[in-house]
Amino acid sequence: MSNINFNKNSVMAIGVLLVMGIFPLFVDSAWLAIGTTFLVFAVVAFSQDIILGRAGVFHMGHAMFFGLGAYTTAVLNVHFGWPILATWAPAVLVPLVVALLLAGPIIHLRGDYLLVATIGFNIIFIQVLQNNIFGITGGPNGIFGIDVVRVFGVELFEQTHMYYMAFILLGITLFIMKNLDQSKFGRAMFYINKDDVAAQSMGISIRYYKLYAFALGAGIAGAAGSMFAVQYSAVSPEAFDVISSIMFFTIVLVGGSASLPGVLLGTFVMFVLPEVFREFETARYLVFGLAMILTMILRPRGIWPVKFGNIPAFLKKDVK
Amino acid sequence: MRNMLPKVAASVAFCSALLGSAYAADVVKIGVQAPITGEYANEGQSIDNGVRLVIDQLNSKGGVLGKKLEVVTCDDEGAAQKAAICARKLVNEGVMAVIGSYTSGATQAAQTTYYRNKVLQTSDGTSDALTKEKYWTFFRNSFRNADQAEFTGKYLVNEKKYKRIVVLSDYSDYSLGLANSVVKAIKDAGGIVIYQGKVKEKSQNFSAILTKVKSMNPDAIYFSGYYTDGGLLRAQQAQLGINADFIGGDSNDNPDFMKLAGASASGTLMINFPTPDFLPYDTAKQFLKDYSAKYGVPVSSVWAIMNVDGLRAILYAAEQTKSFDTKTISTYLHTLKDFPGITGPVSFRDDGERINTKFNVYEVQADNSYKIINN
Amino acid sequence: MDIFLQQLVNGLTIGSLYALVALGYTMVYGVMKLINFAHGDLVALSAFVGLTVYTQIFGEGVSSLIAIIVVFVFTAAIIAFVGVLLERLAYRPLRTAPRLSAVVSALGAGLVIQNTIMLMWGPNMKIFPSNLFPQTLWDFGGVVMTFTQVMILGLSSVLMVALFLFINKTKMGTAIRATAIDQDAAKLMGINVNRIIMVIFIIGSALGAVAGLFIGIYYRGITFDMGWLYGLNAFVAAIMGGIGNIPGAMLGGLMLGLFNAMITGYISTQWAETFTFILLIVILIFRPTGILGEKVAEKV
Amino acid sequence: MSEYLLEVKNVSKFFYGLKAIDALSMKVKKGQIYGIIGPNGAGKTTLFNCITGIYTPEEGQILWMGKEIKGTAPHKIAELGILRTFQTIRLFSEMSVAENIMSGRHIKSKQKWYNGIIHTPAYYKDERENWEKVGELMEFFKLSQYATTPAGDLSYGVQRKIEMARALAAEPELLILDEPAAGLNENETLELAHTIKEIQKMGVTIMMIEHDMEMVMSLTEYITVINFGAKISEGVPAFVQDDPIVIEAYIGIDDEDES
Repeated sequence: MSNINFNKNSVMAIGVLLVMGIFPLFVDSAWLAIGTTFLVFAVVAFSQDIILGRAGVFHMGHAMFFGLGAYTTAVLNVHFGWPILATWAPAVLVPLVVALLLAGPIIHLRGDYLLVATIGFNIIFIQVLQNNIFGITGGPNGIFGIDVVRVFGVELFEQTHMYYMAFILLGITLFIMKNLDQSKFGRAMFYINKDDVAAQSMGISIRYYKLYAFALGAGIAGAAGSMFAVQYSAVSPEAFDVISSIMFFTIVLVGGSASLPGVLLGTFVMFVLPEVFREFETARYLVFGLAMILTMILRPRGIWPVKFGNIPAFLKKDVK
Repeated sequence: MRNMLPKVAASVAFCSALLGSAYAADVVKIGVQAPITGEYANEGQSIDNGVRLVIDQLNSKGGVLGKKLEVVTCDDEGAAQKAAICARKLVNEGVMAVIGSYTSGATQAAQTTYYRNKVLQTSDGTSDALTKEKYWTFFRNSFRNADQAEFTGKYLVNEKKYKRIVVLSDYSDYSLGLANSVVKAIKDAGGIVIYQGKVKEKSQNFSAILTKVKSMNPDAIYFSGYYTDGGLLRAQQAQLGINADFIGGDSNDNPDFMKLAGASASGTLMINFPTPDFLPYDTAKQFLKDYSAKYGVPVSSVWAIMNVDGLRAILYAAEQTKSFDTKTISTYLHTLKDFPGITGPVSFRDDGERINTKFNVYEVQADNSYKIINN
Repeated sequence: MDIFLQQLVNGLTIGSLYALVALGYTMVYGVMKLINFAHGDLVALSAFVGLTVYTQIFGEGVSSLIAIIVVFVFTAAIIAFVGVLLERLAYRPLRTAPRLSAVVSALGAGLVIQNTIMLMWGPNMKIFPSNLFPQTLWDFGGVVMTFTQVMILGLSSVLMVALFLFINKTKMGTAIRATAIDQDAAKLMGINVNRIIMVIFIIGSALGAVAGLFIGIYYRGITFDMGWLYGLNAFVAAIMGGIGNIPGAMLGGLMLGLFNAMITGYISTQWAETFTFILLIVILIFRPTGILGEKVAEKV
Repeated sequence: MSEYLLEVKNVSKFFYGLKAIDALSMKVKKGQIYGIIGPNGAGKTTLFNCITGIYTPEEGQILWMGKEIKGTAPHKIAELGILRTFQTIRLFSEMSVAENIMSGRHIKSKQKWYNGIIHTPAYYKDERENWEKVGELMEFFKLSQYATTPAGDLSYGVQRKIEMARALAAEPELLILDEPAAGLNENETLELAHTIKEIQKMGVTIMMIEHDMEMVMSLTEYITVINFGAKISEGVPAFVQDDPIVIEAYIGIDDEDES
């Protein structure tokens, strides 16, 4: 084992990034669109994983933060004429602040009670969008005609551009995930998740780290939302409803909580495969449901479970 | 396990390459973007069937301008986000024109993509917003909400002389837009709207809002949403003993409305474009006969036929201009006058709006048949 | 005043449907600590099965007491069987797995049931005949009640009282309560936990089936995906009352129905859901385990 | 500044109206090994839970270096320097031994909030120092060979050691051990006693609950005996050992004086 472990992960990560990087050269624009959405969803899944897989908070309303990012970009761009680039920071900050405000009062709730509270937030969010609050969310049909990204006068409107923007976003997300895992913040989340009483007794504030997870997760989801809005040049409430939240929730658990390859694989299985099997039409969700049950029975910790023991090489010298 | 991801990714890339391979050039592709599954499956399947019927008939006569036509269908489930994916998919398939979708929301979500890729689109969506952008690629084969609303407002106030009107809608852009226009039209005609409310689609339990309506003692309830909710609203209205006429907007016009409303369906008024059975034209009768013969069921509603008319108009324009160039066809269509459609004469304005529509008011009879009561 | 009473009747009717469904959630949760996300879809399935049983055995247009009894008993039995099957296939293999794995399995099972309905009955709305129950209508000085409403209120009260007595007064009920408190201890006391869980699924599913049939008969139009709507509302009701607590589910269901009717009637239709969830969240902030839920002290 | 590190004054804790601890008082001096004994169910662990903030006692005072800490959140108590082990081992069982011990470094780590997102030179220094400390502790407890092994896969005795290493990683002032010898064999118990002495030499004050009388009597400097939540005796081991009340309490409910 020893320090080869690090290299194995890196080789794998580089391999995946390489394949994803050259993917556009081989496919047409429809698949490129699916590929782009895959990248965006993977980012959302990772951000959900911070809250659910790492901090262990039963959070089933994540599509809300994804949607907040998307709507922030859409509203600022369409109604206030901000260039897309300028909306990126608010698209991260708005969900982040909202996450702190909403999660604050309910963070002490136990598992399932918190789960239904987060579903509640998501449903309220959708109703706010549908009721066209302040006349800026565009009601049930959402907001159309979102601009493209312009950098130094160059318009990035082609599907390939979208793809690589999403690709970079995923890269940044993976970078953050890696940094999180190797910091006291990421570790604290795991400790809370595995045994909250022991974690507290080690001086870890449950509230602080759960909120930290919420804020970070919401911020990343917001960035993904902004990308999503630009990709489709439109946002509408149904993309961010509870059903989507359940999808992100499931992606993490089917793939493997807190496992980077697991979550990536989960996104692939839950989002790309249904697109591949579109031909099966109506039966596909039936097969899909069966697959969810089977996966959990055969691999209760997900397809690719997380592996702990990510410690510096010098500590492994005595490991046999 | 470690190598699985790259492998899977590579096989996906391979599959997609196959999917995207080039097609023979002597085939012209027509796309159908419609809700084949989901809530509006009924309508979506009818659109698909109708389009395929027309194309089959044309192909058996040698196609159009010597080229065979091929239909490519994409299921948008009536949802905006799926519609956006469908749009890219159909564009990628190289379709010349897209028929659909059924709902305004799904149509609008796909509109920009078709426009950017110079693909013609014709839809029965009635939302005013669809022609707002004035895309040269878009043609509405039905009518605007605004036209229907104007007719409705005048009819309710001037003909029926209602004094206390309640207007209900659901949350969809279409229904809400129509309701708002109707409220305005009623006011313009000098009438009074005592309450405007919204119901949640498919929520089934409308007794709370109807009880509230009951306390206002209305003489007419107008509903701009879909038949799935309209039928139930009518049934629950009767249960609560609210003595008011029920007037449904065009989307209530479906046989299921009568089933849902049960005994209380009788006496309901509906305002719509002529329904299939009432189309007086020979082409209509022939088409409906062919359709029933081929699929064994009648067309679900007039909407599917409107879409078929959209398709026929586009192909007619192709024949007239001897071209499949979408810009050429579009230019021709923008001045099209009285093309003999199944749903009546088809004429377009330069913003893609179908003009000169005529509305009917039907009263549901005790045996659930329709009787035209205007004119 | 009559408007208020009418809203009360409206709210209690829908509320008792929620309560019936919520009982299924709460009983399963009480014993297995699992949110049975497939429960709402079982309710939907029951409406479809009921419709088919009715039209196949009696044909449309027949309305008799026997028809009603046969439809209810037959459907409840089928759904109870499906419920037991569901537990065997999707939940039992996961009893020792991490809790969330079972939740995903439940979500998958819901998807399976929903799409089975769609494949068997089609994606379009199916409609219950209007004459299964007499269309009788009573007007109590402006407050209208239909025969169906009376049946819903009556039968669900009877069922709830019966369940309450069963849980509190019978040996099996005691065993269920014991299993809910501590499964391992119950096992040591010689209680067959598998059998208890089976009973739980039979009762929960059958109650859900009754609710599903009432939804079909009362609202007439049924769609393959309607389970989600009722499932979510009932789940919220169960949480409000304190999930795992049987009187809590009843209370939660009725409260939710009433609150919804009053909000819609007096405050706003379009913000009704928002108000409902704000109420839920406020309840949870002040009572983190629901209204009747007991605070569980963590053993350290 | 009080001469005592920890003072428990008349503390009472109720569960559902029943008194789990009844007006308990005790004083722990800096550098002591302080023993708490008593029959099962006497309220010893409840007392520890009150000191470490998991429970808040209804009555009385808990003073840490003269300052009231009753009602303080558990993680704040740990930050003050009071660390503990658990009677029923509570490790992060899926995580490696090294990661388990690293959790004790949490309060000593100086990483800033943004270090969870981006790493700075200060972060690398801090991270390295903390892992080195973990390495030292693994050597001290002879755990180095298990560095990457999931804690849950190891034997009971090793798990006890990990728990102690984890608490010690936080460089506590006061280390609270809840039945550290439970489930250990004779050799392991001897080793444990030696380790506890070593820890004391590092300047750490120790409070322990233990049933192994031999170990308690040989290790501790002062003992409080609890029965039914109340103190029945206290004093140096030799005194307590011969106190008739204690003998009576133990004979009355004689379950395990040797194990």
